Amino acid sequence: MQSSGISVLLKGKNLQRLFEGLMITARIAFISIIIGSLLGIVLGVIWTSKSKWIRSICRIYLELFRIIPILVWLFIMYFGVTTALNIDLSGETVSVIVFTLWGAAEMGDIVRGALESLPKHQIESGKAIGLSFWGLYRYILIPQAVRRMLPGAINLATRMVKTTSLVVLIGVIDVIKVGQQIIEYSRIEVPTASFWVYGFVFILYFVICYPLSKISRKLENKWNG
Amino acid sequence: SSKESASEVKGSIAEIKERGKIRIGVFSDKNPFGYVDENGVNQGFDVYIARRFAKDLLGDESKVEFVLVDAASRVAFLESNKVDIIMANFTVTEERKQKVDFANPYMKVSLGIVSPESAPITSIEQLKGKKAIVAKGTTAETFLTENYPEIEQLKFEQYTEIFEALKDGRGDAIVNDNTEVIAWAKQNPGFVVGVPTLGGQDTIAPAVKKGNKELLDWINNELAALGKENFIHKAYDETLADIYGEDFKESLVIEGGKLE
Amino acid sequence: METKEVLLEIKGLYKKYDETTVLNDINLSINKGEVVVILGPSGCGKSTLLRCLNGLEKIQGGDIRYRNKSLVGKDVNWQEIRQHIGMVFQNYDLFPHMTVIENIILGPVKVQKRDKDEVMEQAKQLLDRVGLFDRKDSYPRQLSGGQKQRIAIVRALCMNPEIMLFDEVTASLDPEMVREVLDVMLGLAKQGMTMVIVTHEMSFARAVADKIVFIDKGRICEISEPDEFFTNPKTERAQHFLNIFQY
Amino acid sequence: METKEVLLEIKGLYKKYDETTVLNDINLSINKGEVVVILGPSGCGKSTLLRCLNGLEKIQGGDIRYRNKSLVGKDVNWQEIRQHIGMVFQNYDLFPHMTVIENIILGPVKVQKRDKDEVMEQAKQLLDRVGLFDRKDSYPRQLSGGQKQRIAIVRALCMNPEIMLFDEVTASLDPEMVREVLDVMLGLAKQGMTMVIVTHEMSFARAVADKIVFIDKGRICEISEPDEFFTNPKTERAQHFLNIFQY
Amino acid sequence: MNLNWQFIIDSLPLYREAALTTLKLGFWGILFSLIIGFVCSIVLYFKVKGLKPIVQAYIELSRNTPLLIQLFFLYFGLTKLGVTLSENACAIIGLSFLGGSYMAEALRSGLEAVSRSQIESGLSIGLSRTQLVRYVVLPQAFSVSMPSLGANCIFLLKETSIVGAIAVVDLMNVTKDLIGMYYQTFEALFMLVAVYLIMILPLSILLTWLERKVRYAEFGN
Ligand SMILES: Nc1ncnc2c1ncn2[C@@H]1O[C@H](COP(=O)(O)OP(=O)(O)OP(=O)(O)O)[C@@H](O)[C@H]1O
Ligand SMILES: Nc1ncnc2c1ncn2[C@@H]1O[C@H](COP(=O)(O)OP(=O)(O)OP(=O)(O)O)[C@@H](O)[C@H]1O
Ligand SMILES: [Mg+2]
Ligand SMILES: [Mg+2]
Repeated sequence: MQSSGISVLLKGKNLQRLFEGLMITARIAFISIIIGSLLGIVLGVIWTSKSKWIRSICRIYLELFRIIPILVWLFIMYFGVTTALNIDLSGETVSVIVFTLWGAAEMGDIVRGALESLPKHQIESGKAIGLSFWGLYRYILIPQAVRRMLPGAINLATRMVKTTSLVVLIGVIDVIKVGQQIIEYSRIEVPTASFWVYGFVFILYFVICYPLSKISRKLENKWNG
Repeated sequence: SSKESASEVKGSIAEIKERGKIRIGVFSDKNPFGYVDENGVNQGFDVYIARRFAKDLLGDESKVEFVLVDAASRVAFLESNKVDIIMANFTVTEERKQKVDFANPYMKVSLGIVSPESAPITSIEQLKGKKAIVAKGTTAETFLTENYPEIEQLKFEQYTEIFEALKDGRGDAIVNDNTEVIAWAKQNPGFVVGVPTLGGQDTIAPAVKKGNKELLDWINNELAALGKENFIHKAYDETLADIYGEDFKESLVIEGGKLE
Repeated sequence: METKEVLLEIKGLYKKYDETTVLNDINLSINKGEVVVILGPSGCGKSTLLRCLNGLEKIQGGDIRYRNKSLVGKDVNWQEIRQHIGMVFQNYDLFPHMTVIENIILGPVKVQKRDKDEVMEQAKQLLDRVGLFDRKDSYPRQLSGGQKQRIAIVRALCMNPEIMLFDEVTASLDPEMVREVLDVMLGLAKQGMTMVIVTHEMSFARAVADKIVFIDKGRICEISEPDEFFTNPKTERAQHFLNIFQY
Repeated sequence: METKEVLLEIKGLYKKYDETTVLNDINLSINKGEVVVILGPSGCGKSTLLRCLNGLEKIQGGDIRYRNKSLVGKDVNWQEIRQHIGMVFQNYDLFPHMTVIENIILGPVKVQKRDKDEVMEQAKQLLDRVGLFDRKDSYPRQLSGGQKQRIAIVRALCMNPEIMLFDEVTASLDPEMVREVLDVMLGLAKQGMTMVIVTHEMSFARAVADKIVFIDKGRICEISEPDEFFTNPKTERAQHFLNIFQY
Repeated sequence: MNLNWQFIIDSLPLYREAALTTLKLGFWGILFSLIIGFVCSIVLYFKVKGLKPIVQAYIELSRNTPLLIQLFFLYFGLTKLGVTLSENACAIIGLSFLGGSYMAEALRSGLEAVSRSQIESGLSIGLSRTQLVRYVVLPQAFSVSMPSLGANCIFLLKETSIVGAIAVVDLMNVTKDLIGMYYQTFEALFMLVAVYLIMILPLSILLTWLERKVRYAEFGN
């Protein structure tokens, strides 16, 4: 009578839809992680400035994203800013923008920490072979900072992947929402659907995030070894 | 220059026609009112009516873009011009009227209370000091908050979750649309609908952005026209009858946009 | 054939950190091919002096002239100057994320824009000379301290500098490693490299120096021939300093 | 009046890491009041030997006897033994989160359960002796390297050990700091403390040692009086080793 | 923008309640996270046989899966197995399950930063294993971990916003609710941000102060 829960996953296009939801999740997360990291590196470099002003501005930027929940940012950006500026951006684009800005803030802090933890004499010996300011960052400081910031960056990346579930509020259907749609649709025929669907989504997240932490551990060992 | 003025008023009929698509905000996880089926297609009572709107306005029922909304973002979607109409099981309330313009209603809701047979709740008064389980963004939530603030509410996002919660004994009863609780009680022995109707006069209606009188009038005319062909009844037969049966048709449907 | 060609000249140099004067009226000239060893108690300003010569510290007074061109003021192109004045530090400062050979060719290729193949050739020759040719693809962490310092020297040499500055390059090494690094420096001295060396290795100083400069509390107390300095220092302070090494 | 009372005796000690033998058939006895200096090239096993004496490394053969009690086997109470055998390391290993005085009294109070006031009294006396009484409430980061090492020595002394082991305690210090630390050790020697010292300071070794032990490649090559060792080493290896320090 | 101040004043009691809930959950979640993290990091650091793989698996699972689903399993799933926990209990367990792994990683890197020579000099003055951990290793590890522990605390406090999914009336839940019922969207969001600010800013300042306080680990040289 009641079909077994697991069959829900295979019914119709359900499986395909879940993967599409996952793709959206992954796309938002990865684009934001990549652009956010690049911006974060720039921000981190600027942040190491000695100027109190620049440091405070960077700090405030970070705290804005630390204190104001991402959900609020999504809301403000999607419903407030785009309307005020009279531009038409899709929910996904807005999500990418918000996540990128958030990623850049946190990444900037990580990069700053990594740069400041580099021994001062690395800078001096770079200077001593005549490297310019940019050369110093390009060849000496950033490559070393990247190694140091890896654990923090991966931590951030997995957090970003997991936080994408908020985008549903601005109409973007991520993998969890697809799961809920399936559960609700089948709630009468298959009351146990939630267990299987959530179980499957749980695994999907793990499949995305686990390789990230695995790679980071590998690289860490390689670079420290 | 007529083109310019057309697109200036966002959500005006001219602009919708120029766009060739009407954007309607619906739920994607409230079976049977607005949900997505196993093939990823929007379905449900609200959706069925929305398709007809598209057909009558733009000549083709595929010329609708369903925007999947969340209870908390329904008004924001309208206010920021991201949808033209909200048809997401939107209960008409005084507070909401200040934010959006409601068209005439197409559905009545009555609330019902379902509880375990072992500890049946037979009147709303009995719930005082107890825990009522409700779904967020539904009429029941608004009703209880307004009228019975002393009843503690346990609020979940999804219908599945409220039923799970009642089964797990996390609350004393579910307050929800009576159609919903009656249908569920039928399939789940051990639970009874102690209060089959409650509240009563709440209605569900399409909403447009405040001030969009043109579209509002169009919807009202459309609902009146549909009333002539008993279209809402047809919508009931197509989308709700399977779950709720024939019994509720008259207590649910509003035809022609007018309460009898 | 060359008579005294002055490469680097320091005139009335004056340096302070905040309120404390660290170098006070330093006058010194370094001739081409000369090896100058700077001695003095800890904190007397030796490192600071070298750092001033390489533009790592701003000075508050006096003048430094390289080939009779002043190195003081805003418009000095230190990037250019540093290609002629190489420096090696105490803490083997190789770049840990690059192999030995990458460390060495970075400056010549990226700063001096020289041809990579030609630089590689030179780097290999230099590595060979310090006995580390086979370690060219190692990473710094795979090397001993002495090896790292020899590479650091090669890295500076590969820029073809006219002067080399060494700041206690053996201070954190074991005796044998100290020896291998100092041997490289002795070799350079023999080839006529102009060098300014800060060291605490007294017998090495004596062996390598053409001129000993003794600094105490930011001032030059004494400039002498090595033999004279070690056997018969002119000032009491120098005498006192040398006593530290006697048990 | 005391004649040779043997405190520590090492018999046929044998130690390897994985497959490589690091110490091979070491035989040595250390008498009460004796200062033994261990010399040898880098990597020969000097540190390992000291670490074995303090139970920081397991040994694979032979015996170590302290006051004729074996220190080999499972049932040795190293916590107890280490109270009698103090050790000071190369990298000023004070605990950075404790003040100087807290560093010093930690062992006596927590391990030896001695009365805190009495320990404080002793600690202050010891601090005074090394000239650091006024730094007793400083944190390690506020001290120079030489000061830190002197505190580390005080920390070990405050446990009232019978033997002190020193592993290159001056290796990362500036000459003057080397001097201040070595002076403390010379003082201890004069008071008759039994010490085993690993050092690269040759003239200090010569001045302080009662006995020089020269190790090469994990074996003892030579045990001599200091004067004899430095002027006329018996083995060629020792000769070769001493040459490193000659320019 | 014109805010409806009357609405804000009316909803103040709701926000006060919710803030207390969030703080309560945050407090217990952080506390248990620290305990779990502490135990796990010790297991990892000392490579305790048998337990290490379990701890590693736990860390990977907890870090790489969303809290939302973890909560559903705790709340709806466990009941099927006969264990019914209250909303708050589930929320606290969920937060601790998530936070434990983050804290463990932070503490582990702190432990690993304590140098071998520190341990040996502890041993050489005769400290026992437990004394060594108590007096030498932990204080230093803690000092190194402090910045990331602090960041985790703030992260966990904010993660409480997810527990609305299992009907806990926290700040985010109240906000979404008010929006859904009255559509005073910006007022509700404004309150949310204001309350978070009031909670997180002092916490952030406290953590910065603590961080500075325990920064003796700028190892001497
Ligand atoms: N960045 C700085 N800020 C303030 N004072 C400094 C700074 N760098 C060095 N000093 C001070 O300047 C003086 C000279 O330092 P310098 O490093 O040149 O001494 P040194 O002769 O090289 O000593 P050592 O033999 O220990 O290397 C010292 O008293 C030192 O404390
Ligand atoms: N933990 C270890 N694992 C493997 N090999 C080791 C280890 N520690 C030391 N060794 C090896 O044991 C040998 C002796 O080391 P030890 O540190 O005792 O030398 P040393 O005489 O103290 O040298 P130095 O003068 O450089 O301090 C060296 O070859 C070293 O590589
Ligand atoms: Mg110096
Ligand atoms: Mg050693």
